[in-house]
Amino acid sequence: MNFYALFAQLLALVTALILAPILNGWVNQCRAWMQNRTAPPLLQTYYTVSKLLHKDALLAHNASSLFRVAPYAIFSCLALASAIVPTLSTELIFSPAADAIALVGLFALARVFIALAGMDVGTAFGSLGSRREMLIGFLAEPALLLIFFTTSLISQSTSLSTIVATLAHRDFVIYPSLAFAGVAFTMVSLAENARIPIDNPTTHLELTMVHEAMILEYSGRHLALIEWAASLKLFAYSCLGLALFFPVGITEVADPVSLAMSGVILVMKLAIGGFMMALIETLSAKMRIFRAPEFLGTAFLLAVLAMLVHLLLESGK
Amino acid sequence: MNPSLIQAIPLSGQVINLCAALMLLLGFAMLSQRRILALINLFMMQGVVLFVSTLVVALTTNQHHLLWSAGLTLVLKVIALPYILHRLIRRLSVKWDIETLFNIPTTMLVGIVLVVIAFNVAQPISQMSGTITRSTIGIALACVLLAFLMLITRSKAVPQVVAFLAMENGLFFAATSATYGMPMVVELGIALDVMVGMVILGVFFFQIRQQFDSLDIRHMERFKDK
Amino acid sequence: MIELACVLSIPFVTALLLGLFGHRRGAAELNSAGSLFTLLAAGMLTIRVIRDGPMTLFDEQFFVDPLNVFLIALTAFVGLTTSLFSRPYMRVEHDHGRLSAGRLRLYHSMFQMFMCTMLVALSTNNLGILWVAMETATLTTVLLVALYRTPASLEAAWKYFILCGVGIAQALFGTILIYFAAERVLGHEGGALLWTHLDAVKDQLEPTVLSLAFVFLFIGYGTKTGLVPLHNWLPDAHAEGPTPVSAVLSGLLLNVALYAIIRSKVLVDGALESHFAGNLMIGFGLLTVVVPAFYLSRQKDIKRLFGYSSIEHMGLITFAFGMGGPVASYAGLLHMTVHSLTKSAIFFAVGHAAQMAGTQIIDDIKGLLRQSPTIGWGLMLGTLAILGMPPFGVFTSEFMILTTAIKHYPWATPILLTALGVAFAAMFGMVQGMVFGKPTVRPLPHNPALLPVFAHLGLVLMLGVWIPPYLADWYRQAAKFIG
Amino acid sequence: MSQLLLIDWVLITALGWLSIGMVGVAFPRNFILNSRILYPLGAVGGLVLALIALTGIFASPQIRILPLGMPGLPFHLRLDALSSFFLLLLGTASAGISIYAAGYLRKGDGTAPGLQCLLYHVFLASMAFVMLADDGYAFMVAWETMALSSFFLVTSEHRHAEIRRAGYLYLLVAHVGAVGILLSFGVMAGVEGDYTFDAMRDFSSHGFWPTIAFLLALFGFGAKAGILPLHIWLPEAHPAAPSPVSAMMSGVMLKTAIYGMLRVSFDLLHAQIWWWGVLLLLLGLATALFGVVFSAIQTDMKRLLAYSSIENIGLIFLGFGLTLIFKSFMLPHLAALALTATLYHCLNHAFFKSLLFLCTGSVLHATRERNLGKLGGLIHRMPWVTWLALIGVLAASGLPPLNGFASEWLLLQSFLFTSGLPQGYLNMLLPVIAGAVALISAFAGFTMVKFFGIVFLGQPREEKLTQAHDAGRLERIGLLWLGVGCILLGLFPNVVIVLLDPVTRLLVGSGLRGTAGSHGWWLLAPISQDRASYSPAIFLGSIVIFMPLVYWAVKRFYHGRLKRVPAWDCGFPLQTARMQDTAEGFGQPIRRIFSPFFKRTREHPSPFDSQPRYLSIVEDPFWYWLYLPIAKIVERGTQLIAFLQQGRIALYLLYSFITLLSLLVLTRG
Repeated sequence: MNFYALFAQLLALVTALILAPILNGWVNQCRAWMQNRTAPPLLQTYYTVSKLLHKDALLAHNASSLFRVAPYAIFSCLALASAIVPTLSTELIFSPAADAIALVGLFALARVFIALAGMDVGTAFGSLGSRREMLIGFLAEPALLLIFFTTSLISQSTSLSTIVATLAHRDFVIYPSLAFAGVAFTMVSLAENARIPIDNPTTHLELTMVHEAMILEYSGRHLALIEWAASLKLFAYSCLGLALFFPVGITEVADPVSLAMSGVILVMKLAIGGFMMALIETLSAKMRIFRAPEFLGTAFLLAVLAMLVHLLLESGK
Repeated sequence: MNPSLIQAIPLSGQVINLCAALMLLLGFAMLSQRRILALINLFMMQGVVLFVSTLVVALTTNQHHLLWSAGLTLVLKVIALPYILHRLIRRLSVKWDIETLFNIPTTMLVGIVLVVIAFNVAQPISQMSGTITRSTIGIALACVLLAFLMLITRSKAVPQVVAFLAMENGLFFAATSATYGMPMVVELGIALDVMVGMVILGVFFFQIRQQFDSLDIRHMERFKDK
Repeated sequence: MIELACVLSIPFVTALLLGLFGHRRGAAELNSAGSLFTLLAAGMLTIRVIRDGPMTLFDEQFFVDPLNVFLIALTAFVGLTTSLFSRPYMRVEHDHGRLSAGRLRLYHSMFQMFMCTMLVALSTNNLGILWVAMETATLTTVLLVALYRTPASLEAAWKYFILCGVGIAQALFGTILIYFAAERVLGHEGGALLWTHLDAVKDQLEPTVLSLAFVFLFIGYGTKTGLVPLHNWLPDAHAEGPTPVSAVLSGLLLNVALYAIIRSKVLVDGALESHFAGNLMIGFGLLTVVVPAFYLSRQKDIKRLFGYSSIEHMGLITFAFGMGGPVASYAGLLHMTVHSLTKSAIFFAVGHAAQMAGTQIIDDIKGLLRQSPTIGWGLMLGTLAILGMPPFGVFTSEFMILTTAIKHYPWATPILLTALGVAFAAMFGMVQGMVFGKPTVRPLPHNPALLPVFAHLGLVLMLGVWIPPYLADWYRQAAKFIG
Repeated sequence: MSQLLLIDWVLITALGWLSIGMVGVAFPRNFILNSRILYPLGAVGGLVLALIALTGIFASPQIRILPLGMPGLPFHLRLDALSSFFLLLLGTASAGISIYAAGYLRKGDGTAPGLQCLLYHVFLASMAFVMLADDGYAFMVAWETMALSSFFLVTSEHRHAEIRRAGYLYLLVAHVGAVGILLSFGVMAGVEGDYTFDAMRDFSSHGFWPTIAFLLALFGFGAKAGILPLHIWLPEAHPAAPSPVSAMMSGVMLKTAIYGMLRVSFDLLHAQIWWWGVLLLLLGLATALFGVVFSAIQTDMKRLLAYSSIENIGLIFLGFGLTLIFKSFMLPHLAALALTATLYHCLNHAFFKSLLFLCTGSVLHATRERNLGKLGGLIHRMPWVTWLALIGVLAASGLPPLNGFASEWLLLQSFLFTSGLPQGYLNMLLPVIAGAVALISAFAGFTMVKFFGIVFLGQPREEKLTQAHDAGRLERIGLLWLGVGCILLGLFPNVVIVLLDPVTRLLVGSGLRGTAGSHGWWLLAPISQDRASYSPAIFLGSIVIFMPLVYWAVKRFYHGRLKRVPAWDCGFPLQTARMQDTAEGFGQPIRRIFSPFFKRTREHPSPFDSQPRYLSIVEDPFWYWLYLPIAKIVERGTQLIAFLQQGRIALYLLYSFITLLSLLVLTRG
């Protein structure tokens, strides 16, 4: 590992930590505009987080130590995840440490922790939320893995850096499989980030909540960490999608210039991506929880289709 | 058999053949007999025939131990067993007719078939038979099978025993007339067994009657797995 | 010479003594003592044979060779253990008033008489005497089966008597035929019924006559062995007689009848130069394995259940000898040994269990393990052993039989295995219900005789993991000699 | 023999176990002796065995012939890499379980402790002998002894009818399976009928015989492993058994079946046919899916774990099938990869599943309760068990950086590198199956969250749970052993791969040591680094660094103030513990999505019920589709045959008469 790699890694991490809440705010803003509402400020997430950090943490009597550990665990998992995803450069220290599968595992780890935390206090809504979260999770996770499989079949590797590198620096070939994979990925990331049509991040009607229901008991710094972690997750997913399906501008070499270059490109891509996401959320309506399996099942099938398409059309045999 | 052959056989052989024929006849008679006392008498007559044939064999092929067994037959089959049976019947007062499980004519027909089978089976033996009495094995077998049939068709205890003893007769006949007697030890043993068996059965009859107050073995069908 | 004389005379004398004093106290001890001396004599005889090989005695009327001497030893052993077991058993029966003193006398003397006939049948060289002994054995056991004089026992005894009597009659006819065929070769005084002589000239005997003779002998002795469809007397007799009698019936009588069949098979195969007898035995063996397996699951009476299981095992042994060859015959002999040991052990345990429960109905016997662990374990282990679970000896023999079958008669293997599987499902379910669960049984007034049970099971276990070398080559000789 | 070889030491250990059992049964009622001395001794035996096996893996095969057994076929024993690996598994797992059992054992009715001790150690020893056996007879003896001893252990609480039923079912299936194995040996022994494994290796059978042998072995070992549809005994027997025994059965005994299957299909049979692999693949897939779906809806914690064992066996068989496919297509390196994943998963499953079963044991002791609907909130009362169970749960749901993930990662890798098989369909099929594997492992996550959350988190659903006590000292040691094992196995995959190298070389003629070893202990890269790599050490390290950092930062720049308040009731004033999600509730979406899988009977309360009851029983369809029909057929057969036994003496005589006549005619004609 050379110095640049270390630098790039740190840079990627910091970028993630900084940009994530902004991306969240940006999406909300776009959505507000489209719905003719006055938009919250771009940095709203920062405000919320710092406000929560200043507040006291209220803890239910029944809350256990696991309940208190969970936020830190979730935050660090997702931070690590967003560090693994090649946002600016593909030359990262962590890239050998975790490939695509491990990344999915990391997301799953975070999910398990938040679900357990939801069940910990023992209110009706917490466990309800955890159940739904796990349901969505175990349907979304394999879809995500299958998407990765498609890409790794293309690039004969499961290491993210290699995948992105091959995808970014190929001479221009049309991969129909990637189209399917892309659609599937969008659906999965909507579901995973508690977005409409699966979940409504802004709702507080208990019976429709999923993510919010789990974190109902959290407050103060714990809630702050979780919010931040949520935005990190969104960021990681977006970057992942961009890196896989629009890998333009991600450098292989980690020298400052190209890093800055790719940073700019990244911001632009994120802006567009966030807008698209807001668009989707506005155009679609939230579905009943038992429609969710069908939704994710479709995503899973699309992913399978993508792989088959690859094997049929592109594997050359 | 054509006449020439009959000429070939000496008198003693002819007597034995006659006895064989009588045995068979008696076998059929027992098969068709409805009345129990008559049955016992028939059995006794079979014993007599057996005794005669054994005697003839003993005299022609002067084997002394056959004389013994002839005497044994006389004592056992002609005197002792019928006597015991008669007493039993008087004591148990079971003089009624025997109802058979199948009607008599069918039984007779089956009996004929059996005889045919028996002769057919015994044929090779008769071919190689060195003794002057050729067909006796076949007839003995036929007697055994007929007795077996009777055993199956009778539904009372006493006739069954008679049938059992008739079967013993057939065997005896085979042993003595066909093969000119087995070693003495064996015959004594056989006779002894028959005797003891008879005694035991006699005891049994009383037990059975006492328990089932009848000697109809159709009461004894309790053990079944269906 | 002297040993055999002892082996044969001790039981006879004991029987006479018991016939006189059998109702006095101490009869059971006398019974056991007699059996013990018989066993000692048998042991000496065995040693003698091991030392100087086969011999014929009493102007050739008797003989001992590897085949029968081990059966003699086995018979004497099982006789001893059974007499040991019957002591407390009969005491309980007496206390419950099911047996009068007179009946006890009858029981004791007939038991010894039965042992005597068994030993004669095993050791005689004369097919006629063999027949006589078998018939006498039938008579004595008829008396034993009818010991209780209940309607059920009388019915069982009656069926036993008629069916076996008729069967035995066929056997006599077979014997006559053999004599008939033999005296033309051996002459009149040439001991035409002496097995050794017959064996010597068997290739000159007339084949057709011998095959007919074998049919009769097979039917006759097969009835006593309990081959399907001649078996119908067996479950009744096992269920209704006193348990020691069931034990010796299963453990000894069936073996001896089978022994007679084997003897005649040797002759007939020698004469026919064909596999006629073998095929016959294979066919009936298979039938006898399959049919009882399906009966088992319908049984209500525990002793009846094990009666059917004995039939099944006899079928297996018959099948083994039918296949012939060193391995299969070896396995058959081994299976004879382990089966009679295990089955008699099971009957001992069952007898005590039935006395504890006061009934033989399976559904009314529960929780033996809690009430009396030793009996419970005895029954459980015995059943597992008889079902062919390693490390018990039954598994060894079944393994050999099955593997030989796979090699020579592959088509038969699935049939055998299905039957064994069905038997396992049926029997184990019932026995588990009896051994486990909440107890419905009362403890016994006298402490039960468990030495026999565990002695037998111990032996079976030993045979499962280690067969003593001399025993092994003894089996081997016998197997070679059966062919 | 001049000096003692390794195999002798293995034998000595096994005999040691047996003698421990003997001592135990000599003093059946002596509680202290049994629990405090003998079981710990047994644990020591396990450790010793593990050490021997560790060296045995790298040693050359060793052979012993005991003067016991059948005439002409004495017990042949053989210690090679494969058996050593499984002995290692046995030793390590049993060490933990035995020490736990020492603490777990209570004075109670049921089997006497001494007898239990005997059975338990006979069970251990027989498993060791299964691994050692080198001829059909010795194998069968050890195998059936294993089944018997475990049966008696399962039925040690035999007063309950359902436990008797479970035991009966278990032994029956085991016995039928054993018959299959015996037949398979018979086929492989061939015409010479020599039952030593050496002879089977040399005997080159051809045509369809190898296939028949393979299928028979699959039937036999599948019955023990719990492959669909022979799994039926597993969810019955595991809950019935005392917890250490269920841990032993699920963790180790199921693996003996895998061992046997490996032995047969790679060692004894030479040529593998590719569709064997496909068959195993599909069977494994069906089993895993079935297992995980059913475990998700269970309401009894041990049944839940039992079904999850079925799922893991399914995964193992998936890897197995893949190995067979690669081997048959002459791709030794990929075969080695798949086989490594398989064996690795065996080891991992042994650890985390035993851990979880032992945790349920402690819960059982503390609460006398197996029903998930009556547990909850135990984290406050029994923190030790809870946190160790958390390790097991994370491992079981295949999450990094624990061991479950490592093996599943390898498995997925071996699925992904399949392009280039001569079979076009396989190239299509395998990645899709990989997707299914992903689904299964995610599903396992769902199940495990349900298990852990409902048992340990939330509020106690019953009053008595507030008196629950944590595990005792010995129990903790056992749990710790296994938990730490889970973590270490997860952290150092390369070490395990190096361990597995000789085994894979023995079976498929290639190993991962060269490639995987080249990146140092911290980086797992089975093929090459830029192709796929995973480093649990960095992974865990970074999380472990990150968490305190964030914690410290928050504390440092803001504050650590904390207030305890009642939980927010969302405006519903009376929130009781009964309002939490029950096990049924948690499983409800699964019941809904996978409804065709189940055979369910349900009662919904009508709105007018005075005492509304909701009843929903979900049963195993195989029981109704497969087993009951078979039972019916046999029943019918008995009815037909029993018709012969009419009780009429005339009829009986007729039988013999007809037999006689037909035989006579037969001989003459």
